[in-house]
Amino acid sequence: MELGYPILSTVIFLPIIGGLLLLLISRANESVIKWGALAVSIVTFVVSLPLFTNFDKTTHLMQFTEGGPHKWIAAWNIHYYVGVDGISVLFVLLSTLITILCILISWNSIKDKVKEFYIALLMIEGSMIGVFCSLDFFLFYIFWEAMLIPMFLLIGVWGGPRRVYSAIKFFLYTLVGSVLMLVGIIVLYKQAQTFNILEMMSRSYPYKLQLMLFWAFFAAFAVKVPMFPVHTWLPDAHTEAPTAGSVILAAILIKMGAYGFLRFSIPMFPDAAKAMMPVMLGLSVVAIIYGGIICLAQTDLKRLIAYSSVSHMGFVTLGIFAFNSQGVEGGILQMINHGIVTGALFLCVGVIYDRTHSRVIADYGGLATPLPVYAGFFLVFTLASIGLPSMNGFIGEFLIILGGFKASKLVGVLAATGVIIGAAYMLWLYQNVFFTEVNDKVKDLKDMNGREILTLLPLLILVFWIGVYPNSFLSFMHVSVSHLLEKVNYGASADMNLAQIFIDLIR
Amino acid sequence: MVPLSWYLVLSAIVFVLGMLGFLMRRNIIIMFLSVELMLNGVNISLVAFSHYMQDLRGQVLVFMIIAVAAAEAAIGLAIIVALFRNKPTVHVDEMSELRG
Amino acid sequence: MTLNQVFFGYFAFVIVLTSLLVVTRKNPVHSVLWMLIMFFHVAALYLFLNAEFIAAIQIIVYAGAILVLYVFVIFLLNLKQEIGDEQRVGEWPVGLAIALSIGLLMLIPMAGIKVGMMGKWGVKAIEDETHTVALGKVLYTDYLLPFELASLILLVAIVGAVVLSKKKKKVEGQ
Amino acid sequence: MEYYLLIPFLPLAAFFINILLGRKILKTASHWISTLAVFGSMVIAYITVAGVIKGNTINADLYTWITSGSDFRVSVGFLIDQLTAVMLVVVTTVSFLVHVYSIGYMHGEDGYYRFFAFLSLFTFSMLMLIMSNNLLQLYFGWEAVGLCSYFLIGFYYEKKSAADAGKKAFVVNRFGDFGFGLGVIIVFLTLGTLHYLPVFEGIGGLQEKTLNIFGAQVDLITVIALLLFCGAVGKSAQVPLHVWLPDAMEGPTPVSALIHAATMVTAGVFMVARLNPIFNLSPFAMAVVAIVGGITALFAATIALVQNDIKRVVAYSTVSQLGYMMIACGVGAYSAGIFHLYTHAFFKALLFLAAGSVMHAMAGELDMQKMGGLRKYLPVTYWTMLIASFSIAGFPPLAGFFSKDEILWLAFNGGSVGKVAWGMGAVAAVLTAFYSFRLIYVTFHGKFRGTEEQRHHLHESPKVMTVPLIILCVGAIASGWIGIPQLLGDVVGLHHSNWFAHFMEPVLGHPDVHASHSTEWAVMALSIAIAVTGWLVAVWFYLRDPGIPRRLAKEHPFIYKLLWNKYYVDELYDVIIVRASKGVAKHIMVGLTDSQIIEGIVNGVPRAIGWFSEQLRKLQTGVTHRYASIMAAGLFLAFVLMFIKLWS
Amino acid sequence: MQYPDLGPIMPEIAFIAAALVVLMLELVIKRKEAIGFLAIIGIAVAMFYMKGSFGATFQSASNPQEFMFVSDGYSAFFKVIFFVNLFMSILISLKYLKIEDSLKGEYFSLLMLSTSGMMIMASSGDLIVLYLGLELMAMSTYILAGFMRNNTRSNEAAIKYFLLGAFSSAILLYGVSILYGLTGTTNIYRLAGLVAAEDVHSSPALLLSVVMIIVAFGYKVAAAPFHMWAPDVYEGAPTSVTAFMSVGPKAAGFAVMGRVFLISLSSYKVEWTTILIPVAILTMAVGNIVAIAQTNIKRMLAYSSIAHAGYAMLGIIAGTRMGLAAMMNYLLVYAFMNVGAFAIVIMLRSNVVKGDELSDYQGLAKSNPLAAALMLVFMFSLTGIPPTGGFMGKFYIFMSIIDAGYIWLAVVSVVFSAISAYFYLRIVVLMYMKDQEKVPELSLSPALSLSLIISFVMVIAMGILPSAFIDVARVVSLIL
Repeated sequence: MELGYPILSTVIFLPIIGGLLLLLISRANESVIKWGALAVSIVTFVVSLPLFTNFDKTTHLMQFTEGGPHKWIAAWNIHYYVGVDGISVLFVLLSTLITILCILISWNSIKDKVKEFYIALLMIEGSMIGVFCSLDFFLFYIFWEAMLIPMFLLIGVWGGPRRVYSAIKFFLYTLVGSVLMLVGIIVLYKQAQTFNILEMMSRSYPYKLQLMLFWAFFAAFAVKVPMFPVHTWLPDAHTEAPTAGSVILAAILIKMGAYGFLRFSIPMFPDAAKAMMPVMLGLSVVAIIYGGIICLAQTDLKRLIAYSSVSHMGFVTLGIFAFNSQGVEGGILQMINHGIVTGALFLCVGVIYDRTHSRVIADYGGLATPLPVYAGFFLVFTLASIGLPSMNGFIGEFLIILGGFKASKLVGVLAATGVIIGAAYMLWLYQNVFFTEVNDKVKDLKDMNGREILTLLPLLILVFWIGVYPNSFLSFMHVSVSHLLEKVNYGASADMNLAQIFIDLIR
Repeated sequence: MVPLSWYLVLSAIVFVLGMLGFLMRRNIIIMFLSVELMLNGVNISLVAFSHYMQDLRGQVLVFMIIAVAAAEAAIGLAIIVALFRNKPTVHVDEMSELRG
Repeated sequence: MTLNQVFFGYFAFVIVLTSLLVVTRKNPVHSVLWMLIMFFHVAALYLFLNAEFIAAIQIIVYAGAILVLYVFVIFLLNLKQEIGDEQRVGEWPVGLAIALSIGLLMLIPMAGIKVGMMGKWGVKAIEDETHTVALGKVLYTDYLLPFELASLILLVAIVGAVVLSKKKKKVEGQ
Repeated sequence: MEYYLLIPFLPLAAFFINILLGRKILKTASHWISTLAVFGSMVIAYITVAGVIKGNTINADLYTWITSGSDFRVSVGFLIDQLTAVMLVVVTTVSFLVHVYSIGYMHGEDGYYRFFAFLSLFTFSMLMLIMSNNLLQLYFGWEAVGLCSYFLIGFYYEKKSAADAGKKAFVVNRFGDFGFGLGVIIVFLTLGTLHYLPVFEGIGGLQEKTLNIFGAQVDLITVIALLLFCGAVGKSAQVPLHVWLPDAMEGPTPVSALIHAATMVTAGVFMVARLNPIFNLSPFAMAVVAIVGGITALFAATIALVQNDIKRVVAYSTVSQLGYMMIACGVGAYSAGIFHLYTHAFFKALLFLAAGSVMHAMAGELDMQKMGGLRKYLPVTYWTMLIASFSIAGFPPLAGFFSKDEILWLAFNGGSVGKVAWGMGAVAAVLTAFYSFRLIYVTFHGKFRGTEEQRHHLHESPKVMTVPLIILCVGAIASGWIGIPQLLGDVVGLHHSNWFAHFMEPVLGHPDVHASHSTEWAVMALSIAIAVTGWLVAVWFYLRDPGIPRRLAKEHPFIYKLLWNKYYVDELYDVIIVRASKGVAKHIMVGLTDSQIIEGIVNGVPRAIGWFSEQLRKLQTGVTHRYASIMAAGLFLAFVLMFIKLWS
Repeated sequence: MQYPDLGPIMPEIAFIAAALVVLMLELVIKRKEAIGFLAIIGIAVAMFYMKGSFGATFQSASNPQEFMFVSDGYSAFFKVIFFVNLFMSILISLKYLKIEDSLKGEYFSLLMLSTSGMMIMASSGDLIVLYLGLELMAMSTYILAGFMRNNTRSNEAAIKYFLLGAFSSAILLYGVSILYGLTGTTNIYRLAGLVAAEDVHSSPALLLSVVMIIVAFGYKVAAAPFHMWAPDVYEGAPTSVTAFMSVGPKAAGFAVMGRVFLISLSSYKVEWTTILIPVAILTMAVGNIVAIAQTNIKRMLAYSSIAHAGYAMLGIIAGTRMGLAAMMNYLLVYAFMNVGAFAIVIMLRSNVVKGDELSDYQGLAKSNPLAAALMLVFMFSLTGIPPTGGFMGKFYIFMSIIDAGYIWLAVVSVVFSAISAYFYLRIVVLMYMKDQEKVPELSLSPALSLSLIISFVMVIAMGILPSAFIDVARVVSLIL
């Protein structure tokens, strides 16, 4: 555990400081800026690797903690306190990895305001990691909101034709949600007299308060996830954002909602969460099916993938609110999976968008002939998205459906239909883009170059790594998740004699 | 002996008449005069209170109000003069360039 | 009804009447003159209330200084033409209604006020020292700060009047 | 060193080599890698099978695949027992032959490397499927073969119909897998494990347990069995999920032979057989299996009667034969089902490859009506195909006869459900013989009906294609001899009458037969009679009086149209699933809920605020009186509010 | 006769003396920028004396209870806000007034006199002093609003401000007179005990008085529905004066509100919250909603300042020490971010461009990325997005209001806060996401840059290390 440097602070602030240093570089030196940003992101990634190797998987306690007793704002009892456990550690790693890929994919596609772009990207990275590491609720909220600014700019400045509308929509949507959470945080603070997440978790709150706070937090988290009726910012934001923006949105940002449920809503308001389980499961199922079917009517490449995110995130929330270890672990793993796969799909779309500047599915067709390598990559990610065994999507979805079924038979069955729909729209997409006759517009396109292959390769490896040997990731979660479930008063006993309980349920 | 309430009712009436003038008249000068009326209403009540409470504080305040009223009149009339140079009207509803 | 009350009735009547005239006359000069009459009656009321000094400055400052200023300005602006115009704003009934309702609401509480604690400046005490001295004592001891502040306000008024009403400077440097 | 691991992983290695190096480096030499790899795994498989025959079954875990929570643990592991051994033989052998055949057939195609890569991947997946020792790995193989099938059907992806067919195959299979997956989940939730042996041990304890589905109490094992069977319905193209298989013929013919005849489509049968301890405990599920099998057999056979596309006829015949296998499983005669699977692999692969040879000669032509008289141009093809047809029609002593006869016999014995299934099977058998020979006669006899150019082009296929045909032909003749019924005695000298059933008994058991020998003789005779009848009718219709079919079609246009259009099942699905869901997506979700309702609120609130803003703005007229009045009104309202508060 | 101790009031004396010196020197000094510099020295001198003036009251010899002037931490905090406001306003004025051709020495002395009025308000211990301080501040501001006397818009702003200001003072005085009549005193601290007395407390006249006082203060802080003057005056007044007005008088208004409501009328809290809560909600609503429809940035910022008054008022409604501290902290942040925003507005005013239309901001990020970035920070700070000071300010306010039990009020105000993002974002959108039509020429000056640097640094510092500011606010809010 002794690393010789404060790893989490380094990972959080290195990109931020790096971004600020970029400010000093003259606007004219575009290549210096790019290489600088890349270097910063790579160093951050390397620095974050000990999180993977040195993580102690046998404890649910927070690890690599920093700054526990050090007060940041003494008056409000706020600390600078960071740490990770089995639930959050993987997201930190995912964030550091994805940022590198985002920088690589933007290398040639961003031509305007280059400096600002990379600064924004690094700022987002820092705040994203901050969100996952914060053990102080206030700190968490700061990072949570601070991320909005660069993201807003990323969509609005470098996005597609309707970027302004989408950026504002994204911003307001998420802001409305998170301000309600802010009120919730303060009410919670009034109860607990601390912002320390661990201490907040160790208390119990009256049921009515729990219920109220659950919904306050729900507003923030559900918008971010996004859950069913508040999902409409997502297609717009994903579609209009530049590739790097879409990737970050899909891979990391929308995970924060689900992460929030796991980190706050469930352990702090276990009774309310349990009471609201049917609602949450219901919304998740609706998201799965609705998000899936609506994909069938999309004509825009990115929009389709965006809606598919709604569906996949439905799986995530389903797993989380199933309140059993399969569901929750599946949910967490599925968050990682979705980050990898959807991130990769957006990267793929970025590759082709750089060449054609079109997102309309009908503008493509037969791409597999001129771009076989690209087709191969896209295919793998498509299949991973469908949830084919041996790829990562399967592990997550299977565990979630298993967990969901355990929680409620109907929910499990309905969620499983999502798998069918997923195959239908993704294959439809793949067919229309890569198969059938070669469209004249794409006849002369060049296949992926080395940089692009390098961008996608890590994700490809991860797809199979998780698919074939998921234990190297699942093992991070076991202890933390079972601890979480014990808190919900459901996990421990239920897991031990599961078959019996199921039979009891069956009667 | 005149009861205090008589003075107070009188002051209220004068105050309200001043307000009435302020809300109804479009001539700036008359609006100023209406404010002076309102201030006189206040003064009447203050002096009356002062008298009935055997305390001079109210009269000190009246003294100050009169001084301020003088200053106010000076500034207000200066503003009117400045305005009139640019736009020869004293009708306040014609000054609605700034709106929305 | 005592004599005091009769006198009060007269003054009150005139004050209200002239106030009404002030806010209703078309010609601002007439308004100012009605106001002058009103000020005299108010000053007389102050005399009833044992406030001779206040009564004096009511006449000296209000009637003598402020109103004269008004008259100056009115003549300066030369408002002949304006007198023929409509004198009330279009929404005057609204203003009327609001003002009257406020007035109605004010009357009952105002009439019912019971005064607070008694001070030491009873009629006797004032008569002993004369009102001017009494007020002067208070002003220069307890109320020294407000007194000084009032002077500052007058200074601001002077500066303001100069700044605002100075004639347009000849454009410099051309 | 567990040498058996090489069986699946050699083809996998071949896949990786081909997909990475094939396009740029190996190019036309790609087949070497794949073929050698498959040959290697075939050899090792034979060695392993020899071991199994000696009684050395294997059940070992490779590594723990998924763990979750304290209870969920699934390994990647291998179970090689008698059932697996049979499948190993079938899969590796047919796969190897198809690889070899493909060298000739696919010569010069674009994506040559790709074809072999996916063929290897398929072999790997199929081997993983059959060698798995748990349900989840089975599911992995299950999906992976589906995936390879998707790729290979869509091999000519620039053709829209091929791409569509691949997608259809995948999605339709997903419907089946939906049930299968749920079945797996319930198995885990009730038994706490997914490994076969503990599951089979534990399943007995679930008898009498029921599951509450929307208030109805349903027998738990029946639910599990039926859900698992859903998977089999999809994969083995049983009614009503059979629609993908005929379309799958868009793929190259070797693929049809390997995947859509010999191996992958039989995975459903394999699965039911593999899970027989579960099915055995649920008579209802068994009955469903038998009836679905019977319906499928009959249904597909009727459609095959009128099709003109040579590969589609064979494809429907495959569906029909798969129905037979299901009948067998449904009546508890698993070993008979597997036996038929095994013999079917040979003659059906042969039929496809031969059809491929015909296509090869006809430059890709598929319509039988444009062929005719090919006998003299393609002698090897003709003869091998003819033998295969006799085999499928059930002429003794060919392989098909033994396996089919056993199924019919055991079905006949299988109680009332079995009787019904037998009836359907028997009718289907007549039809089978009929359409098989119809195919032969229309294609190879009579006059050539194609274009002059095609006639010019006609030639027998190269050795690399004909040799596999011949080898398979040997199989089609002789493979049945290891399962000759007890009734006939130990004809071949395997020290055991019906050696095959005996061999499979440890895994699959055997149904009790109570009927007398004379009944069995009668049924067997009937089977032969049926086959002969079908053949004779075909001879009459297509050699003697070729006008009959057209007349029949004219006289019964309704039936003809119904059959020609495959009972309109595709159209039905198109309307109730494809169009409906797209319509819902387009008109309700995109058009209404998302854009009108949710976005209506999302954009409506700001718009309302904006409107409100404009209105409030108008209040700000710039006239001072207005401002003063509002202030005074505020004052007044505050008074009122205060008084109300005070006196309330 | 005893000579009163001038210690507590020394900062005011020093500052007013400086103002008078500035007024005199204006006659001799030709370079008017130097006068601005002198004014800044005046601030420094007053700050120097402030150190010694803590914790004392200025009172007469005759009656120790009748003190007029309180120099406590509370007032000192507000004085710092006023000084910040004045200092920044002077910095941003210099270049601007030159462009507008209105750079006169009186300008600075009026700013200083107005500020001294605010200081007196913040320190007043007696309603009479309060009134005079208020008038001193107001009169100077009336003049400043009409300072560009050749400009009809400036005239109009001045006349509207003046008329309504006089109207509201009359109402205030009426309220004060009733309070005086009911209790017999005008001392803020003594009132507290007297108001609590049963017969005063239940008197309907007290209601009348409180309502009138609320209206008058509401006018000063531009709370709805007494805010109507603000947009017009802010738009018409010289931009530098607008910056000054939007912070100083507002802060002064809150300072006296804090003192009067939480000390004199603390026993009457239930009643005045009945009025203040709707007023606060209405203020936030009007400010945030009407701002959306604006096309003039000064006007938009005017509505924004109305909205911010609503938030600050929540601190008063909370009625606790925490609420007060939150309000003070908020006003300090607001001073920096608002003046910062106005500094950018002023920067855009050049000889050719008026610079106060929203469309002038189009494409600013391209032509002047630094200015755009600063404006971005100020806009996000005004919206209340971390890690800016604006967030910390709002957070503290919400915390205090929730602590006082008004959760629903907090919800309402956060929703309005989210709405406010819409119009602040519009500026950002224009700067960053629209193509530019013309390249705005910026009028930079060292003073302006300095003010921008200070406001930027402070906005960020108060967002990242708010502890110091909060602690001070907490300590000085001890008046309760």
